[in-house]
Amino acid sequence: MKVERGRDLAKITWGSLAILACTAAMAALPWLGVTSYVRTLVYYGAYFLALGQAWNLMSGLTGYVSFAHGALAGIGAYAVVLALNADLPMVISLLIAAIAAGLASLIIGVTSLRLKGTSFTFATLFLQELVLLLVRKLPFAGGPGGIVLEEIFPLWLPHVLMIAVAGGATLLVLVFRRSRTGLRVLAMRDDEAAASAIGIDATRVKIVLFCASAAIAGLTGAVHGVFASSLFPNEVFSIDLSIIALAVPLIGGAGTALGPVLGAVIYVGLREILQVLAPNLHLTIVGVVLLLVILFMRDGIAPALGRLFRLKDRRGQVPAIAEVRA
Amino acid sequence: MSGILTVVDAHKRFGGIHAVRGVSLALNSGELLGLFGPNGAGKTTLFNMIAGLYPPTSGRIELASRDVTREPAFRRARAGIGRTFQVCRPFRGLTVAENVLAAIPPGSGVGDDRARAREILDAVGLLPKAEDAAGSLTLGMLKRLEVARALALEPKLLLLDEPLAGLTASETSDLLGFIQGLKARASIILVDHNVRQSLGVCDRAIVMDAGAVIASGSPDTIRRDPGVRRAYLGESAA
Amino acid sequence: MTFPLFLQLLTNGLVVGALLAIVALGVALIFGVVRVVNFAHGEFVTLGAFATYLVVTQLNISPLLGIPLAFVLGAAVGAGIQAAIVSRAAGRPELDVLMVTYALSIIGLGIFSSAFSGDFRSYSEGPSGIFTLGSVVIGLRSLTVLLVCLIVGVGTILVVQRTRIGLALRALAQSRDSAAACGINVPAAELFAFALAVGLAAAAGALVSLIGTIHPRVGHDLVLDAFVVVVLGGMGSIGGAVLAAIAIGIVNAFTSFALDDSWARILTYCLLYATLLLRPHGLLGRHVGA
Amino acid sequence: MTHLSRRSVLGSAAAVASTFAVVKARAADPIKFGASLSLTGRFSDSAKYVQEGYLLWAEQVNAKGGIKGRPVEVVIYDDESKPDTGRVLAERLLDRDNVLAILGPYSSPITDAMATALERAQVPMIGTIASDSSIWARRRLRWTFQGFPSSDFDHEGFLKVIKEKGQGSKKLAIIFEEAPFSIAAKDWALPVAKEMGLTVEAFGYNPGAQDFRSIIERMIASGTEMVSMGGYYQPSIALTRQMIERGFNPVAFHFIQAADGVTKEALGAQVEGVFGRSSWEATIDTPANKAFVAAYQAKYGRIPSYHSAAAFAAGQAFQGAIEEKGADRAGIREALASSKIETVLGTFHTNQRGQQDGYHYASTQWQGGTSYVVSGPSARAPLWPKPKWS
Repeated sequence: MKVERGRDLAKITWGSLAILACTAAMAALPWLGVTSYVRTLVYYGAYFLALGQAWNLMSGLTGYVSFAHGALAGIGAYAVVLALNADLPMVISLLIAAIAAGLASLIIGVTSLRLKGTSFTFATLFLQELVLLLVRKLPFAGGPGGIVLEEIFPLWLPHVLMIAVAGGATLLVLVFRRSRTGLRVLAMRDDEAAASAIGIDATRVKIVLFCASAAIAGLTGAVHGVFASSLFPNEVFSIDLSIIALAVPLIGGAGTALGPVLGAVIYVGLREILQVLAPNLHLTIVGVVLLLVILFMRDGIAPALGRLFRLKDRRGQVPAIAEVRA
Repeated sequence: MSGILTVVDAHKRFGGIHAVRGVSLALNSGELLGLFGPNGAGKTTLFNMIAGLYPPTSGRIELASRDVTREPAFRRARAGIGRTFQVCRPFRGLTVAENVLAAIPPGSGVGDDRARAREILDAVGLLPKAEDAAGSLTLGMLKRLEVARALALEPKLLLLDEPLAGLTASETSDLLGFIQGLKARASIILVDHNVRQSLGVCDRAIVMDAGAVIASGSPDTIRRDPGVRRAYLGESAA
Repeated sequence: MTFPLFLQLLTNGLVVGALLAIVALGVALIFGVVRVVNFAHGEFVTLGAFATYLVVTQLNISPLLGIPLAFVLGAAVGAGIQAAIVSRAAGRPELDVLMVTYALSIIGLGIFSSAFSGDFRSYSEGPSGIFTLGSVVIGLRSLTVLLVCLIVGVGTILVVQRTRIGLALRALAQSRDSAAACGINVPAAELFAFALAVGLAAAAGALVSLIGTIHPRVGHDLVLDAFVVVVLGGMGSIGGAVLAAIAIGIVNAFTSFALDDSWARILTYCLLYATLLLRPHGLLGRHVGA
Repeated sequence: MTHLSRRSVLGSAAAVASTFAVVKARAADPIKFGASLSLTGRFSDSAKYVQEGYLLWAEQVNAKGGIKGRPVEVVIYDDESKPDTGRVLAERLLDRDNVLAILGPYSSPITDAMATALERAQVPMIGTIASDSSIWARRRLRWTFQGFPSSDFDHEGFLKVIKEKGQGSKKLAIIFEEAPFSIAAKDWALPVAKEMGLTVEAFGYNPGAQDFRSIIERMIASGTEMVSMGGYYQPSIALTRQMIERGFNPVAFHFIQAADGVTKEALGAQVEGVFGRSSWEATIDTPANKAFVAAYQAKYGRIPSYHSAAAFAAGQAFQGAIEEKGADRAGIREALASSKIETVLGTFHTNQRGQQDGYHYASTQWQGGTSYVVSGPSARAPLWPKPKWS
């Protein structure tokens, strides 16, 4: 057992260092003379990764599928623009955005997290629509015309911020899923009844996780709000963003820390390639990739690759509880 | 010897857990076989393999000389394996009569099937409750309902998974009497974790522990078996 | 509000609610029997709408004939998809199964968008004119929709409530293991349920094409409302979904009249969250165990 | 009903043509323009017409020896109708393709998204189909110009017809979508209509709405005589059909998309007497317009839609700007901000915020199966009242 912990610790340490190094390198891009096209791609990669990790923290670890992460990011974007326009400093504004998204997540969490996963999924699915309707009706949120950030910030600011959020979220998932609570949450995903039996307050854990996950989504949306600087409700609260938030970790490997990184790279790459090769089929192909990964790789590309290269580790492992139940 | 069920060297692994380790058994027609063992002995796993909930990792299962090892549960049910569940799983939203009707092979006509369902309900003493929702029955009645459902299949083999669990003393003796009466209709395997309770009604018995058979034979042989005594002493000490 | 106006709004709401009910019935059937939230259900509605559009405009067939054609096409496609794709994910964690239908939805949306472009299409063939009953005015197209929904809806409910196949479906919805133990052919029953539900969706699509415009997102938009209704009706309860659909259709007609349709939708969603919080088994539902 | 097959064949032909234009890049230092169009997704259909207009313009310019002797090249990508993709494509067009200026995308949100990137990079863009002038109202855009008649004036033409022909009809209903352009148009029209002595009611609906029955009941309840619908095409058709089904016959009915040819397909004979508004008509009798229509018909085999005309006009506006101030970004910006440039849409001119004030809508009406211009000199007389639904 001790050895296990030791190896875990080493993994966490090296993983964290690698993430920090990557984050630093990516964040330094604006000063390294790469073209703004590459920078934009990296920015969007980080944006999707941050969203994906936010989703991963909740849905990847608990198995409760959220369709609300696009809307939560949208709430963050709106909050940051309103706060900055009210002349609040950047740090406070970002904090407000994270809190706003966290509070919104409580509505879903409290209403549906006591229930089965399907209820939660529905509750998240409708949040999108409800927030969109409300925002269009609220005068202070600009109504249907949306809102504009009065000050246009230099591009390096959202760039650095977004990469920091993406790196931080990845680090958080890496450390959390190997923590005591994290392991319990994973146990809960496989068998909630069993997890309750060993003394996990499943509902509370889920609500807290969802709140944290929403705060990260809100922060991500806020940074993107600074980047985009002009928000239309129909675009900010469109289901597309929620799809990306779940496609990125699912393709890469939901419930793992590094899977979404791979997922974000694949997603952005695929999109750019298809842009030129088969613009008409982009949506279809993303769907097909998602379907194939779910049907044939189960837990995503990263774990599948891991199994391919380290077959030894796989043997003698304790079986997944789902298998036992089957 | 007319064998109803033959299990040959059945194993079941769930990943690293070896739940059933090479169990073989044979059941003759009209026989009531007791299957005993402490919790976690592998009884239910063996049961589920026979019923077809999942296939064995290795080994063979034959029903009346027909290899059913790889057949899904519903096909085995049609071939004549009726079962009850340890934790009752009635169709709660359906009426008692509909519960039984669901298991009657679609036959001559809906009217005939309904009459047949009532006949079976009468046999288990649930006819007065026929139009009630199954969810409203007491535990003892639910157990009978599950038996009725299994009987509707006109089974060659009845698998009763801990039918006595949770019942009061009088319900227990009622049900045991009822089960004995069923021998005329089908061969039976009766699972119980408590040897003493139902050994008396069995023609033959098998005792399992940790996935393997530790004793088998007539009720008397089982009673005298030192291994069985040890297993049960161990259980009660724990 | 005058009484004629009341009746008119009631009728209007009924048309919208009836159409929604057919879609929701399919969603509830699949959810109840196959245990799958079919996110691709809307794409099957779109399929029916485009199929009808094509037979009407290319083959000069009446849209009324397009309704059974769409049903058959939908049932065939649904059976194929259930057998080839959805059944593969059976028994896997909820997240996986959810994502399978979700991916199917994205694929369907992509295919429709690239095959038909984002165009809004419609045709003027088929019944036209007005039917007046007392003070209530209803277009013949809407009346057709209402009647077809009534026939199809009652027919489906009769199949589920009165036939042996229906009994098998209801049994399966209550307990999978017990159903198998009762000799019910589980894969076949699931296939039947899925095919029937998708057939209904496609038929609903044909009806949508009759009274609305046809575009790649037409079903996608409708199915979100169907999900609302399924939750309100108690997830998986077919009767609950139908009642909730009709209720929502009518209530929305009145709230849209009194306020506007945005507020009507906001109120619907608030009702939805309140239901999840206070009556998670639906507005009318009792607790039905697994 | 050859609508479908015709459209899809042409769609693929256009896609091939655009690739070809990229490959064909000539050695002689071309002037490059970039465009991000919604070739897939919600706006794909109309965006293809825009693409056709851009390509035709480039072809025509090159056939006449280019702009100041330099050939023109248009690089087009697909933004899938998503603003985020538009942002990436803006960077791609500037960085990888080194375009001089941007020909606008199809929808307003994408125009707005790209405008942010272009403000930073200081690259001029013409919002080709951006009728929504709220993009320029909500913030100051220095590098993006509206290249389409402003949506603020959506109801203007119909109000003019009422003024001339109204014959005592007083009750007007304006229906608007809860979208900025539609709200702005309603806000413009309300005081004007009141000043005309009309009683006006405004009814909003949710974007994506299919069901207008409740609004119709409200109009009937309040005795509405004239209806002006300021939303998108699809809801307009839904509204019309439900009005027909309800037997609600206003004296006059206008919806802003009615002049589209597809309206007739959707409504059949019921289209008779419906008013619309038009940013451009193939029948406009100027030599430049005639040449454009002829060239388009020769290339694509049908009458161009206003999308193609606006796209062609955007190209012409850039051409005029470059001819006046040279092929540099600041010069182009200056010309677009102040000059008057003749295009097939009319006289391109923008106000201080970059909003179009040179182009105007004409009022149209369906008469005998054809949509005619019914405002301005040499126009046909409008049919009033509208014949009842048949």
